[in-house]
Formats: sequence, C-alpha cells, structure tokens
Amino acid sequence: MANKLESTKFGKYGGQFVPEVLMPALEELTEYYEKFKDDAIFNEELDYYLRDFAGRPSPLYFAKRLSKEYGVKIYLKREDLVHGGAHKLNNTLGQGLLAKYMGKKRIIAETGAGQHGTACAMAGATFGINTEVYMGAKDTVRQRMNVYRMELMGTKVIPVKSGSQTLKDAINEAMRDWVANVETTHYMIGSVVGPHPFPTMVRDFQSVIGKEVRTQIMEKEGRFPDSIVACTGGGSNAMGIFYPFIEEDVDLFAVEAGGSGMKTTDKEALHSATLCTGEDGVLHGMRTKVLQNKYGQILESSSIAAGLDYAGVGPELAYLADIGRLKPCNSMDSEALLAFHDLCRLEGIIPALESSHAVAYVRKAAATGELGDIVVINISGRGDKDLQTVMGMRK
Amino acid sequence: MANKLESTKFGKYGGQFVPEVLMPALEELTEYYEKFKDDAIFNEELDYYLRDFAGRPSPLYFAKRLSKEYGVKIYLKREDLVHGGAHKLNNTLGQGLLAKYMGKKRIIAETGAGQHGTACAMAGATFGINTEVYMGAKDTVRQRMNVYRMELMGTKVIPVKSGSQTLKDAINEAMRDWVANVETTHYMIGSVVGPHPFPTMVRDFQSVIGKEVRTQIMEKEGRFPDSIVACTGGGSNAMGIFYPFIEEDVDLFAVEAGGSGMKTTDKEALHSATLCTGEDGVLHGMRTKVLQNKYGQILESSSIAAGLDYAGVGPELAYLADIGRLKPCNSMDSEALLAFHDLCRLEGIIPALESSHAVAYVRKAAATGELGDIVVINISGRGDKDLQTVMGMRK
Amino acid sequence: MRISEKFRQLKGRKEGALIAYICAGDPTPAATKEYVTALVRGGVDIIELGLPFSDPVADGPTIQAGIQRALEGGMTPDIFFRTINSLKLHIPIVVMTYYNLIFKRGLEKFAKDCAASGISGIIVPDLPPEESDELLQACKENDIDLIYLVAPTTTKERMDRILAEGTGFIYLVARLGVTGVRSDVAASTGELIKRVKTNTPKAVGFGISNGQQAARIIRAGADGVIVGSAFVDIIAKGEDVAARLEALARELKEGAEVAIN
Amino acid sequence: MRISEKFRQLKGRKEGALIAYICAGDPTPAATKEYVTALVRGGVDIIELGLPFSDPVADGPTIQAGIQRALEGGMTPDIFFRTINSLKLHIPIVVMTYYNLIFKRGLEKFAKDCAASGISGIIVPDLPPEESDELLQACKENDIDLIYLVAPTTTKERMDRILAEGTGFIYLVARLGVTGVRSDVAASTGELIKRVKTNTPKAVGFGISNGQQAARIIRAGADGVIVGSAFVDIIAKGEDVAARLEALARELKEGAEVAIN
Ligand SMILES: Cc1ncc(COP(=O)(O)O)c(C=O)c1O
Ligand SMILES: Cc1ncc(COP(=O)(O)O)c(C=O)c1O
Repeated sequence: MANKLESTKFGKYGGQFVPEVLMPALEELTEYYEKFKDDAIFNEELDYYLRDFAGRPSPLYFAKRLSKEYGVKIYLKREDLVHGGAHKLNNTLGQGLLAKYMGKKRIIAETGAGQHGTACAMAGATFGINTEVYMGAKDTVRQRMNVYRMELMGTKVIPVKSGSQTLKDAINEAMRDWVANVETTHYMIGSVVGPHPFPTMVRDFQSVIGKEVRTQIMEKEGRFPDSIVACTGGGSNAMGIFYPFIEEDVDLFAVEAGGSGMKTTDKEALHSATLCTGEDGVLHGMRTKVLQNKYGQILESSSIAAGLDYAGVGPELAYLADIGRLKPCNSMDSEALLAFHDLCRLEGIIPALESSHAVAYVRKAAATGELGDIVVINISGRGDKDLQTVMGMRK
Repeated sequence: MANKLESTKFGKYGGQFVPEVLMPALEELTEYYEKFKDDAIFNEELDYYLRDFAGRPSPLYFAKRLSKEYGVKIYLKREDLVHGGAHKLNNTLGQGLLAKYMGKKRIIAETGAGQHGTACAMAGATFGINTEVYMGAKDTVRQRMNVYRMELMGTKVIPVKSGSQTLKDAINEAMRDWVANVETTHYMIGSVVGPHPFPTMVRDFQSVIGKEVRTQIMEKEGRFPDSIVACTGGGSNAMGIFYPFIEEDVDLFAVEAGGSGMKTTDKEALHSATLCTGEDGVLHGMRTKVLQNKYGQILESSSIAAGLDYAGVGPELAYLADIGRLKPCNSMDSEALLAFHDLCRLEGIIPALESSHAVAYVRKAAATGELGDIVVINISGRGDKDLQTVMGMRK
Repeated sequence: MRISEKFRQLKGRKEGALIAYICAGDPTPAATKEYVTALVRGGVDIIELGLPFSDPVADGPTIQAGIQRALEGGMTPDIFFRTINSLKLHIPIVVMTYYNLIFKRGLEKFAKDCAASGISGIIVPDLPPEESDELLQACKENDIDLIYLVAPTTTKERMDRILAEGTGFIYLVARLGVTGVRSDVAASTGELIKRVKTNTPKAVGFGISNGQQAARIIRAGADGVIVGSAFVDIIAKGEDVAARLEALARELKEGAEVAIN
Repeated sequence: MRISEKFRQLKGRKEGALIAYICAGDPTPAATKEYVTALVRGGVDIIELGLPFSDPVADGPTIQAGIQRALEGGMTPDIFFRTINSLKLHIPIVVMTYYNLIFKRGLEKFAKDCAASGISGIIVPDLPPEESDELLQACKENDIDLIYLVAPTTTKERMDRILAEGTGFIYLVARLGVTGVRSDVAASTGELIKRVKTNTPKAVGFGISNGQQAARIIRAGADGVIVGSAFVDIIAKGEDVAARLEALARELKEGAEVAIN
C-alpha cells in the first residue's frame, strides 16, 4: 500500500481524505484509469471525440491588437471555441468515456455556475449515460439558462437546499450521492481537485491544451513562449496548459481571483486567492492550500467569476507553488473587467470572466518584463454566460 | 457592359436593382472582389483568420445516436463551433478583409436577431474597422444580449424606429446609409442576397463549409454523401455547403421555415418559405423569388427562427430550384422544435432553431428514402441564443 | 401633356420648372385629388405621384412614413391608376415607384396603364440602366418617358449611357443620401449640374424645401427643381394641408422663376 | 473511561452498547451539557460528540443542519474542549469530527486536548487508514482510541488493515449512504457484521432510529448500535428536548439489552 499512497500525492499535497465507503470506488477508478490512460483504443476514441465532437484542436491566436496595447507578444489559446464554450468538456469527455469503459450506468456531478454541469450533460448525452447534476438551489435560480441547457440535454438537475445553497453544498451533496450509489455511479469531478486519482486524471485529460500549444507555438514562433498565464479556480485549465511545459524553460503564472480585495474575516474571504493566501489543510478529499480560519473552518470565498469562486485549489498547483515552479498571482474583479473589455473591443473575442483574470494579469505585468517577450494566455472559456453580470456592473 | 451584366445573374435571377448612387460602389466592390478572390496573399490572410480566429475547420461529426433514431446515417457539419456561434463569421471575415484591402474606413450592416451583426462586430474589432449595425428598434429590445455583445466589441448599434421596426426596416436604413456614405463605407450584407456581387461573393466566402465537407466525408466514408440538407433563410449556409457539390451526384435540400402553416393573407405569410411558395420579383437589389401579394407588395414573413424570417431568398437558390438542382422543402415551427430537442438529448448539441429546421426535415424524410443512406446536415449555428424562445414554448 | 413640351414652354417663358412629389393615397385616395389640385393652383409644373411600395429603400423617413400612411389608407396600383385617371390635369404627371410593383403588374401592362390614365413619365429609383432595357422598350411603345437618375457618384461611362437613354428629364440627385429636407444646398450640386451635358432638361431633387434653395439651383443651371419631403411634411402634420401645400408651391415656384431673370 | 473497558462491562452484563451522537454546541454549548446529561440518564453507554466542521461531506441533511446550528451558536474547538472538560461523565466520550479541524489544530495538540478533557476516542469520517498514520501515532501516545469505519464496500485487503489498526470499537457503516434516519435495516448489515472478524467490539451506525432496529442489529451479532440523526431530529424540533432525548435513549437501550437475552 505504501507504494500506491506515494503516487496519490504531490509532495505533501493530494491524497484521499474520503469516507471509507468511497475508498474502493477510488481504487477501482484508479485501477481503470491506470489501465486505460495509455491504452491505444481508449485514446483513439477519446481523440475522436475531442476532435469531431468538441472541435479540437482549438486555435492558438496571435492577438495583434492586444499585443500592441499591452506591449508584449500575446497568443491566446482559444478554449472559448470548444463545444459548450469552455475547456470543461475536455475533462468530461475523458471521464465520460472512462465511465463507459467501466460500465457505469450513471454519472453524477456538482456544478456552481453551471459550466461543468453543462459539460457533463454534453458528455452524458453523447455517451448515452444517465447524468444527474447537483447544484445549489440559489445557483439554479441565478443560472436558470444553464439549468435549462442541462435539462435540454437530458440531464437531471437536482437543486441542493441545504447549507448556503451554493457550490460547496452541491459538492457535499454529490459526494453523499456517490457514497450511496458508488457501485453504479461515476462521480465526475470538474477540476483538478478532490481525492486521488481526480487531480492527476483531470490534469491528464486537460493536458491536451498544453500539448496543442507546444506544437502550435513551435509552428508560429519556432520556440516555446517565455511564459504561460492561466486563471486558476480549481486549477484544471491552468494545469492543462502548464503540465506539458513543466520540464521546459517556460514561466508559469496561475492567476487567482483577487475579488474585491485581499481581506478575510473569520467567516469569509473577499477573494478566492487560495494559492496566494491559503493555508495547508484538508478539504473535499485532498490535502491542499485552503482558505480557512484559525480553527480550520472553510471560508466563503468570493469572485466576480463564479468558476474561480472556490476555497480550495488543486493539490498539484499547491505543490508547484511551494517548489517555485509556478508563480501564484491574482487579479481583482475590477481588473478582470477592464481586461474583459479590452479583449472584446480589440480582438472581437468575448472572454469568460474567469479567463479575463489571466488577461488582466498580463495587462498589469507586461511592462515589468517578468512575462518575457512571448506570452500565451489560456482563454479558458467564452463570456456569453457573463454578459448579465458585466451589464450589471455598468449601472 | 453587356458582358458584365451577364455575370450578375443566375439565369434570370440576381442583378443589381439599386439606386443609381450605389452603382459605382457595386462596380468598385465587384472590381476589388474579382481582383482579390483568387489572390494568393488575400486568400492566405483569409485562411489565417478562418483558422486561427474563427476556429476552422469545423468538424464533421457522425451523429451516432441521432442516426439510429432517424434510421439514416447522419453527419453534422459543426458550424455551431465557429467563433460567435454560427457560420455568419465566415462571410464577415471575408468581407471585412476585403473592406480592409479596399481601404474602407467604416463597415455598416443590418441585423435581425443579431447573429450577423455580432459576426460583423467580431470582424470589425479584429480588423480594427469602425462598425455600425442597423437593427429594428423592436429587435434591439427582443435581442438585448446581442445588442450588448456588439457594443462590447465596439460596434455602434443603431435602433431603427421607422416602419415595422424590424429586419426589413434595418435593411432599408442600412441601404440609405450606404447611399449617403458610399465612398468611405462598406456595406456588409449577411447572406447570399442583395445586388450583385453580394450573392456570388457571400456564397464564395461561405463555400469553405462545403469544401471542408468534401475532404472530411472522403476521409470518413471514402465517398460523397447521398444528400446534403441545410436550412435556408437568405441561403448563405445552404449555398456555402451546397456549392462545392453542385457538379457532384449529391442531392441538395434547402429547408425553409414552414412557420405555423403554409397560409398567406394580403399582408403576411405564416411562414418564410420563399423558394417553396414565393413568386418572381425584385427586392433588396435582386431579382429572386419573393413573398408578395398580387400587387407586388412584400409580405411580412414569419418563423420561430429569426434568422429564417425573410421574405426573399438568394437568387442563386431560386435559379437552382427552377432548374431542379436543389429541392426546396420546409419544416414547420413545431417540427423544428422536436428536432431541436432530439439533437440536444441524443447528441449533447444544442442547435440554433434555424439549423433545427434542417434536422427536422431529415427527421421526417429519412424514412422515405429520398435522402439516401448518408446525409450531411449543416448545423449552421448553436442554439444558446434560442433558449428563451424554446423555454417560452414549453409553457 | 408630354414632359418635353412642358419644359419647352417654360424655357420660352424663362422659368425654372417646379416638380412636386407627393405620395398617392397619403393619407387617402380622396385627399390626393385635393392636394394635387392645391399644388397645381400653387404653380407646380409637373406632378410626381408616388405609387407606394412596402419597402422603399431609396426614400428617407419622411416619405417612407407617407408611403406607410398611403398603404394603410388602402392605396393599390389599381386604385392609383383610377385616381390619376380622374384627375384630368393639364400638366404632365409622372409616377415614381419601385420596380417590383411594375414587374409584378407586367411591364407592358404597367406602361399601357400609365398611358391610358394620362401619365407621361416613370421614375424607378431602384432600376439602373443596366436592368432597364425591357421597361424602356415598353415605355417607348407607349410614348412614356423613362426618367433616369444621375448621382454625384455616377461615373463618366455610366453618365454617357444614361444621357443617351433618358427622356423627359434627367433627375439629378443633389447629394449622396436619401430623400429628405436639408437646410443647405451641397456644393457638389453645382458641379453635378455642370457635369451633366445634355439637351434633355435637368431637374435637381433631394433636400430642397424653400424658394431660396430653388432659386440657387436654377441659377446654377438646372431646368427644374424637384421637391418632395417638404410637401409630405405638410401632409404629415395634417393641419390646413391644401392651403399650406399651395403656399409652399407658390414660394418654390417664385424662387424658380426669379432665378432665371 | 476507556472504551474497551465499557464494552467489557457490557459484555459481562450481556448488553449491547448504545452509542449516542449529538453535535456539540447544537444549538448552544450550554444546551449540549443538558442534552448529554439527559442521554446518560436514558442509559446511553458511550457519548459521541460532533465537533462541527463547515463542510461535513459524510453527513446527511439532518446532522448537517445540527452542525450549522452549532456553528451559528458559536461552537469552536476551544469551546468544545472546555465544554467536554466540564461534563465529568463516568462513561466514555468520543469525538467525531472532520480531519481539517484536527490537522489545523495540530495532531499532537488535538490528541493531547482530547486526553486532557476526558475524551477516549476519535472518529474521523474523512480519514481512511491510508492517511491516518500520523494521527494514529498521536492517539497512541495519548492513550486515545482511533476508531475506524468499515463499509459494505470495504474490500478484504482494506478490512484486514483496518481491523489490525483500529482500537476502541469498529464503526460498521450499515449501508451505503450518509447519516440519516431510515425505516428499515438493510440486509447487507447482517452480512457486514459477519464479515468483520475481530476481537475489537463492533458497533453499527447509520440509519438506526428505534428500539426494534437496535434489537435486530444486536441480535445479528453487533456489540453496539450508534444512533445520531434520530437524536439530532429531536434537537431540531426543539420541543421538550431533554425529556424526549432521554426517552428515545431508553427505548434504544432496551432494544439493545433485550436483543442479547
Ligand atoms: C471558463 C472557465 N474558466 C476557468 C474555470 C475555473 O476552473 P479551473 O480552474 O478548473 O480551470 C471555470 C470553471 O467553471 C470556467 O468555467
Ligand atoms: C444559425 C443561423 N442559421 C441560418 C441562418 C439563415 O441565414 P442563411 O440562410 O443566410 O444561412 C441564420 C441567420 O441569421 C443563422 O443565424
């Protein structure tokens, strides 16, 4: 067992902090994942869905006018063009296919704003697997359209009325469901978080982003970029684009949500900058950096971008931050909004507010020189879902 | 001049029925278009934008579960994955680039539901050309989000308060603007309609769809499909996918909006099935089939899909219908809705209501055998814009 | 009365022509008779009547609104010809309409109906010479003038063709843009008048609304002025319409007369 | 009192153990003292007190609500240990909490605080044996039992490890799913009891709410029953709480006693 335990961690982070009932399911999942992750047939089928269904490869676009405005050569990795409007589908197709290979009859998931839920619904429909998504009751009201999208695709959306009726309650409820139905059900986690093997598996499924960038930037520049910048909620789009460059001489910037400021109280943080300010802890099955009070109670986090609004972060990012391989940084709500408008106006691309945090960091850091000459920004998703929010800001 | 006139027509259809003021602009546009359409540098730049900005090629996806349900082998051409969510950008990138080569300082356009306007805004932002879009005042209210999208990208949306305050008034107003500012301004028409050279030019820019299908279906099936089905409003997505197959033994189906029924009164049609029921006439600068009353007054058309709701149709489609090269057909609102739900549920793809008309035709015609064994459906756009409409239907 | 005859008459009298446009049926067919009479009393030389089309792309908001009122008032091509027929004017009448209404009626029949109801000319703003061969033929056969427009943007090559084919008068579009009242006369107007070298009379339209402007245009070398939106505005306001139409016609005509002296 | 001693006592008396869970601080720290006293009066053998955590993934809605009330009532780990310290019970007390609160306090300190305040055992529902080496060490050094859970899904290999490491008692999860009252006893429960071959006492929890169920489980071979949600339900209703807790405890204890005879 010592051997297996070893591989569940990234340094001291990661692991499997889950109820006993789930351990066999995690073992089964790990086993299947290890079996299929390098399997030729599995990967061929996954590649097929990524290409023909999801629309990969996504372009690497040279943002000429934005480059001029910010004073550094900027390439945008266009995950906004992936089916469903975000990188999330890369992961749900991978896990969905694995669930199919495992013979699971049912997929469950949690969702906050509905991006991951929508991606699950898409994968569920494609693979013909029954899908149910837990969503905080408050979120179902705020994100009515995403609920409807999921329902159209045959997914059952279950409003969670306990606790704060938001994402964390949805996670709790999904975990409970998994505990109760572990034999027939695959729990589809939406980021590089949760117990092993999820952080590793989701990273691998998302690595298609970075692999494409390797080829694309070589074609365009004949060399790797000086830096890569990605927004970081759970950290899946970041790990997806970072991982294939881990061994390369490329600086990696994980941009968290600075919210309305770096303050915290005993109960809540005005931000979601977990890598920047979180402390070592255990949440949702993993040891990682966590926004918590002195007793270890988890704080309510905050961000204008629902997808970044999370009190934890993927354990591998926590590890990479500790060893100095990536630089944690953050952009505030107001900075993200400015970057959002820049990209709309200069490039005709409406980015997700999540992705706008990455753009915002380049906006302020380009002049310092720390990003080098060529920077790749991961545009993790499109911003159509955020129009209402941005419109509200205007008033 | 006889020579040039000849080439402005498709059989008896097409031509240039516009105010004298515009004739020189059309000549200039024709000239530039003829000059650049086979120009290597122009095409290389256009290909670049289509690939890196728009995300082309769009996949040709084998819809396994839909095929099983409908009993015919169905491939979906995924224009829903193109940047902006519809095929419209193929055209606006082409015209936008041409406008840049022509040295135009300003782009104007009309839009109904806002799809073409959004695509114009995207092209305008990318190329850094001032863009103004006319939109019926009623439509600006109904499609508030699309107005906002355009504005975010720096496009000025001008509400048209004359007439019925909808698409046709926006067209009229855009034409008037062009008449007044013809020297500095390019008028970006959004479909294969209007005076020559627009129907030809827009068809050529959209032909990238069909060209890709040629390669893709050969890879997948080793042969061309038996039939291609596309929804038809103005006809640009249809001509785009049909045109590269015109000389091949492939049946072409242009599916119009059957609305709530094939009835017309003196003032309005309950449908928009121009190819099916329209009569020879002259509208918006072209001779084509037109929905009109016995005096030649244009009827108000109707469809659940805003993008199909047009009383005219591209002249080349009228010609191809007359000579029997394509089959005009239609799907009713209610049929399109059923097909919409099928695609959502079975394939995890939310199609535009426009595109759902094409799917709906396959739904009812597959069993007759007229579509053959392999059919390609053009999914001209995604349905996120239609969620509100479909939700309304449920009640 | 033929248009050419009217212009000859005016030339003899050293007067610039006043061509007045209103939309037939705005707001009712009966009103049109009354308004035309008022205009003629005011001194108008040629009446240009719009046959309303549902999608008038070449017209500005003022005239578009008039067209809409006319359509709502029930105006159709059939009623149009009957109305004209009952006018019995002693000055030329010209119809202005969009091509689809002509096309739908049939070019032959339309030209015949014009001739039969006493119309002397046809203006089709969305029919450039490239597309007008057939209608021109039908007009010739029925002794109707097909009146072409030229614009500041019209190239030399096109101008030559238009001047070779057009009869009655040449409609000079005073500026880029659609119909509608403007407060100034564009510099380009004078230039255009000079560029149009022909024996066919030249009338300038688009944006003229008062006697001063009319005078300036005739002085610049035009044979007539065409005024539309200013009259349609009066109809739109709906107060004391006939009297005000007459008064405005008189003012414009005086401007056109004064100019030549 | 050590847990093992309690079970030895009960074994001698041929009684099944009743382990009662409530959440410390629900709805106030003061109330907990009162409720614990009532439970002990009702015949409870071991008190399991929840130290409330903000994200209790292994608990059902009933207990989650209790945890929320406790947090809102101001319960913290510091107050928790002070409250326990003031209880002075003559039966074993077990703390049930999530790992982050232990981790954050420091494993050593947490175990010491437990020992100092009279706690005999720790249950951590989100800490499987794979992750528990360090806590186990700290517990051993402080004479505290680390109580492991086994579930119907637990494999033979894992079971062996858990049984080798667990002390105090083995917590048998009666069914897949989270805490909460159920109306039946799952067939799988009997099976699980048979599968768990150990000398450590076996207590079954999850879903037990009445004397009959308790009896059936003891009869099936368990050494004790754990009841939580049924008690927390009474606290949630808030009427006559102490008396009803005592009454339910009595009913359950009677079930557990009867079963062995
Ligand atoms: C567009 C987009 N970007 C980023 C994120 C953050 O997730 P992650 O950090 O796992 O990439 C989300 C989450 O919903 C998202 O929707
Ligand atoms: C998604 C979509 N499909 C089809 C159409 C119809 O246009 P066309 O017939 O030119 O393809 C539109 C027009 O807006 C559209 O948005």
